Amino acid sequence: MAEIRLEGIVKEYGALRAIHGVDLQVDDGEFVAFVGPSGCGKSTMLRMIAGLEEISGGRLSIGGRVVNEVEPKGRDVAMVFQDYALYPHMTIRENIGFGLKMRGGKPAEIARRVEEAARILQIGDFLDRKPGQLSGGQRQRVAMGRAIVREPSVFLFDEPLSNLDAKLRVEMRTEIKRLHAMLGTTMIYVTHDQTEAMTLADKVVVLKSGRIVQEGPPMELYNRPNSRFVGEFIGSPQMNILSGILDRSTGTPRLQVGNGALDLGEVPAQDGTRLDVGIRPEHLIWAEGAAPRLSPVVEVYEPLGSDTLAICRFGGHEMTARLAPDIALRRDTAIPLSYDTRDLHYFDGESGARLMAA
Amino acid sequence: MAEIRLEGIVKEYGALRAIHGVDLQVDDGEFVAFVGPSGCGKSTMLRMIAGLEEISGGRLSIGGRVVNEVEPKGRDVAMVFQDYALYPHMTIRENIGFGLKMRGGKPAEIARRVEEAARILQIGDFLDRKPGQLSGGQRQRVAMGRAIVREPSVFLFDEPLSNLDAKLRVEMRTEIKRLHAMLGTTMIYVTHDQTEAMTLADKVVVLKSGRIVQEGPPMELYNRPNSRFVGEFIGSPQMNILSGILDRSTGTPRLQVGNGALDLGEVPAQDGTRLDVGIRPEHLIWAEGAAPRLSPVVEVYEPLGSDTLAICRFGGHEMTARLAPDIALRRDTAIPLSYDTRDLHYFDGESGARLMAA
Amino acid sequence: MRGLDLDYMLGLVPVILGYVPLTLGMAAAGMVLALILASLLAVERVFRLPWLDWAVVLFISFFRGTPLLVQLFLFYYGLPQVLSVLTSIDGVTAAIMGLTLHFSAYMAETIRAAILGVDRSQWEAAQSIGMTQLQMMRRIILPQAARVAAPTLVNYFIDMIKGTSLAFTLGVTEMMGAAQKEAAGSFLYFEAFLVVALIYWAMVELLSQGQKRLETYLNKAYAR
Amino acid sequence: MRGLDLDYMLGLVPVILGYVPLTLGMAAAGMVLALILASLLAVERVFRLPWLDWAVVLFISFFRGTPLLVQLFLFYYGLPQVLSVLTSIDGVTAAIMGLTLHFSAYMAETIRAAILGVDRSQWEAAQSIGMTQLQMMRRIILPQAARVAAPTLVNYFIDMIKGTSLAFTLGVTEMMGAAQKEAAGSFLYFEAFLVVALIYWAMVELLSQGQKRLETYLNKAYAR
Repeated sequence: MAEIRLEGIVKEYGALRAIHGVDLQVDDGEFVAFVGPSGCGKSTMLRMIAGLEEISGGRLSIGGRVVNEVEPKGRDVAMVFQDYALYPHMTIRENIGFGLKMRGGKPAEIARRVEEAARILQIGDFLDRKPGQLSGGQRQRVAMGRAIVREPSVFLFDEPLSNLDAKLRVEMRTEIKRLHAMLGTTMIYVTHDQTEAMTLADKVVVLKSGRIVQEGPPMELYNRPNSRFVGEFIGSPQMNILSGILDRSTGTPRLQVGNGALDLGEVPAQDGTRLDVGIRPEHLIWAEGAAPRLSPVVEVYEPLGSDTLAICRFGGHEMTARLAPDIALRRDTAIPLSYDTRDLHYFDGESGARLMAA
Repeated sequence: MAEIRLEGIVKEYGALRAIHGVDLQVDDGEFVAFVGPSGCGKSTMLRMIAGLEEISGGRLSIGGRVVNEVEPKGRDVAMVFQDYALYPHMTIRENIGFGLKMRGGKPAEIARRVEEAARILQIGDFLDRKPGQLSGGQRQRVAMGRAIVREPSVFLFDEPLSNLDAKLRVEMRTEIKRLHAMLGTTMIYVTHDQTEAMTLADKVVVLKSGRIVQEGPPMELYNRPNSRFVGEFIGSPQMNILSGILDRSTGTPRLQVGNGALDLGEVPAQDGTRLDVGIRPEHLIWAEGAAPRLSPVVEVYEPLGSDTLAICRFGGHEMTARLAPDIALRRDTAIPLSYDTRDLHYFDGESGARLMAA
Repeated sequence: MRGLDLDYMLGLVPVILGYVPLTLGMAAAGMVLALILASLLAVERVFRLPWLDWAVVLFISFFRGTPLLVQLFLFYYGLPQVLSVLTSIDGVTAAIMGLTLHFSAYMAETIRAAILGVDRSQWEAAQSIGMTQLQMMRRIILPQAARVAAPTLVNYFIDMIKGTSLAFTLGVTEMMGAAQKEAAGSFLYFEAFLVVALIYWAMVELLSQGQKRLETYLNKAYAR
Repeated sequence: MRGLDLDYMLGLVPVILGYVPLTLGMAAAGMVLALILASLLAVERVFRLPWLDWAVVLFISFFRGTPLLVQLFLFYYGLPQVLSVLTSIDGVTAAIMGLTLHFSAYMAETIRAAILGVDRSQWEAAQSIGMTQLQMMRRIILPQAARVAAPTLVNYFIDMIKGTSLAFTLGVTEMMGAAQKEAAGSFLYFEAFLVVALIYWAMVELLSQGQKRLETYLNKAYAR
């Protein structure tokens, strides 16, 4: 049993309030990612759960027990740090076993558990080396080994992959996901990278300025962002946003943007409302032959191999379309695009909140 | 006229040969990317073109003139460095104008050209600040400004984006592409990131151990890699490779892999040959209903929003399929996949070379 | 004016070398005592114990802020006038005391910086597996800080060896004192002091080489 | 044994303060000369001119490898015996000369490290826009190196001020010499040396504060 409950959690640094009363439930065995831009409070939240940062207000419970005042070691959590925090003067074996040794574990038992952790993480070959002799990816594995060996009921990850290069990051991401599948332990994972959050977590928690903006399964956030902020933050390439005025004069709702107009679906807003309309790059469809809904001009295009990104200009906005790689594009040429109005997202032009049908 | 020709270019450090006789033609106005893993010699090649590294053998010409022995300043090239190399004790304005000043330019003319470069790169607001006060992206713009202002006939970029975070990297990538479209100057761009190379360049040059492995337009490298190395290096997620034995006993060629078999197309190889067969993640198609060609077991899956990556196990190999986001996946469950045999790549099991029809 | 008397110099070498043990002895004693004192001062400066911190700060500031020569004179000629226990203090003891106090102030700052230089996440990792402050200091922080501080501390040891020459001003017959006495008879001051200089140079060079090796070794073993 | 004679101390302060200009003057002269010499040595060490490099290495090694006291005795008492031009050298000149040579060796290493610490790409960027070696040094490298080296150089200036106390051993009547003479009359050695110590302390504290501000300022202006 290691569910985690945050009730009205507040963090203050003197007069400055960094976390504004956060409520959150993390189920036993769940993998939750905290994601948001720098300064959103995601690391502070994790450090409060770890016990490395005092809680200024509210109630934190782990496994049903309120732990606001409990020392880090008493919380049965293990943390993996961004810079690994390996002890450079100890071998890998000593690094992994050190926590158990400090708790007075028997040498034979420690050795067994270190071997077991090393097996899971495939670091058995390095056990007698020092951290300085390992690569970044190997060090990250050791840092995870040090956490695993303690068999905690909660793992806390603080941007564990951000010091690795792009390729290794993708590999280790999959490793962590496998690890969770194998151990089934509750995990909280902090990252600024929405791709990591999406691919790893059962539940993604998007934070902004010390508040939860939205939480839910990755695809729910992707398909139904509750604000322009989440819409733009989640997904890569970023969601296109077109800002304009809702025009119902012709019967069907349209967005007046620049000197063009876009067909909209059923928008729960009145004529003349300022509107931000979002559409994801993959929902802009090549409409050769058919009547295109819009014809933006290609500024540059970027072949990725599996797809090609067309970065276009339309009504004073920049927009990106994800197109099939075999479409021939030319700079400064208009391209025919269409979309399904059900793929549009409508946000309030002032508050950025998603417009919901009444 | 600023085409660049490399003929049998060699670089030796004492007894060690780093570049093994490279031939390459860069046309006037072309954008060429050098890409490869670290240690492949891509930076050395760029530095030889810049004149910062001596050429041990062969002939380098820029604009029809052999420049092996010409000083850097005499080559009419401008280099943008990875760490920006801005002068911290000078303002941005001084940084950008310094090269012109050293060449004895008139103050009014320098001011005009600095303003022009600042306008192009949208850094006009920072001209009187010091580099220490700018963000990474802004510094990178200044570094480009310093190159632009000299109006060289060739730009050389040495991993200019590798110190930026993922989001900014994508933005600046587009900026550089726009810049090239605007100036039309010959550019050579070194990177270890295949996405940057693919999206930016007219021609991608893949290097390995001091030799050119393949060169060509991005999509040509993507669609027809001449070796397993290029196939795996170009494209993200990586191309899946299945190693096995070619079996022609049943009439249609098949690949024996683990205790399964895969249908192949026309392979220019004999029965019993060791074969590496490549297939890209997006060419593995969901085959619900139809007869699947293979049914690998899902180990983990990663929702990216626009697609979902299924990382599966098949015949002792790990393979990744890029699937539509609305397909429901479960761990440890077999999924029905198919493919078009025309999307398969055949590589020699020993040399890794692409097998070509005779 | 005149040439160098090389024969005289050669003859002087074994005489001066006979005083090397005294020089190294004073420096070693001072080093050991200063290391202990400096570690205590540094740990205090890290934890900043109330009511003690200001005294430590003052101590460090004073001994860094005044010349070693002045400190030695104060201890040897001055302090016995006001502290009766010190009445019969001899020059060697006073020199060792002075070197200890003077260099402990410098070394405390080095050790403190090395302790604070250990990544915060190392403290936190240790804390989260439930070590006490003292365990952390002993098992995690000090071993790492020691490696960072070691090259600088060896440098201070070299400075201390050079510093022992000031014991001469307290009337101690160490290398300089012996050379002075010899030269008083022969009147060959240049030769005598040159021999002293060359012997110091050789000692320091030897130690510097050792220090460079130590630094290379630590950098390699300790790459991150 | 006895209490402190505070009245005597207070009376002594203006007397000793009268010698502060001499102390600062010697240190300032030494600093200016040492800066010039050290810059030349450092630039040589960076470019490693053949036939000169070994001499510079030897010079730096000797003056770092022997005690300042020994160097001063060698110059003041020894060298005039073999170099006739120096026969009538006075203590102050010898002290300034000794301080200059001694500290230039240390400062050369600091400046050299600062020059080499400037990123290689800065050299290359300068080279690729066609500057000469000398232009590069003057316009790009030295301005940056100076900022890096400045705090350490100020530290050496502080050390130099403390080092002037050794001029006392050459018979120069500076602060220590004056205190010694005063105390010879009153026999209040402790009080006299304590006054000297406190005045040194005050000077050094003031400079240290200035140095800290300089460092903060440079760190801010120079963030990368």
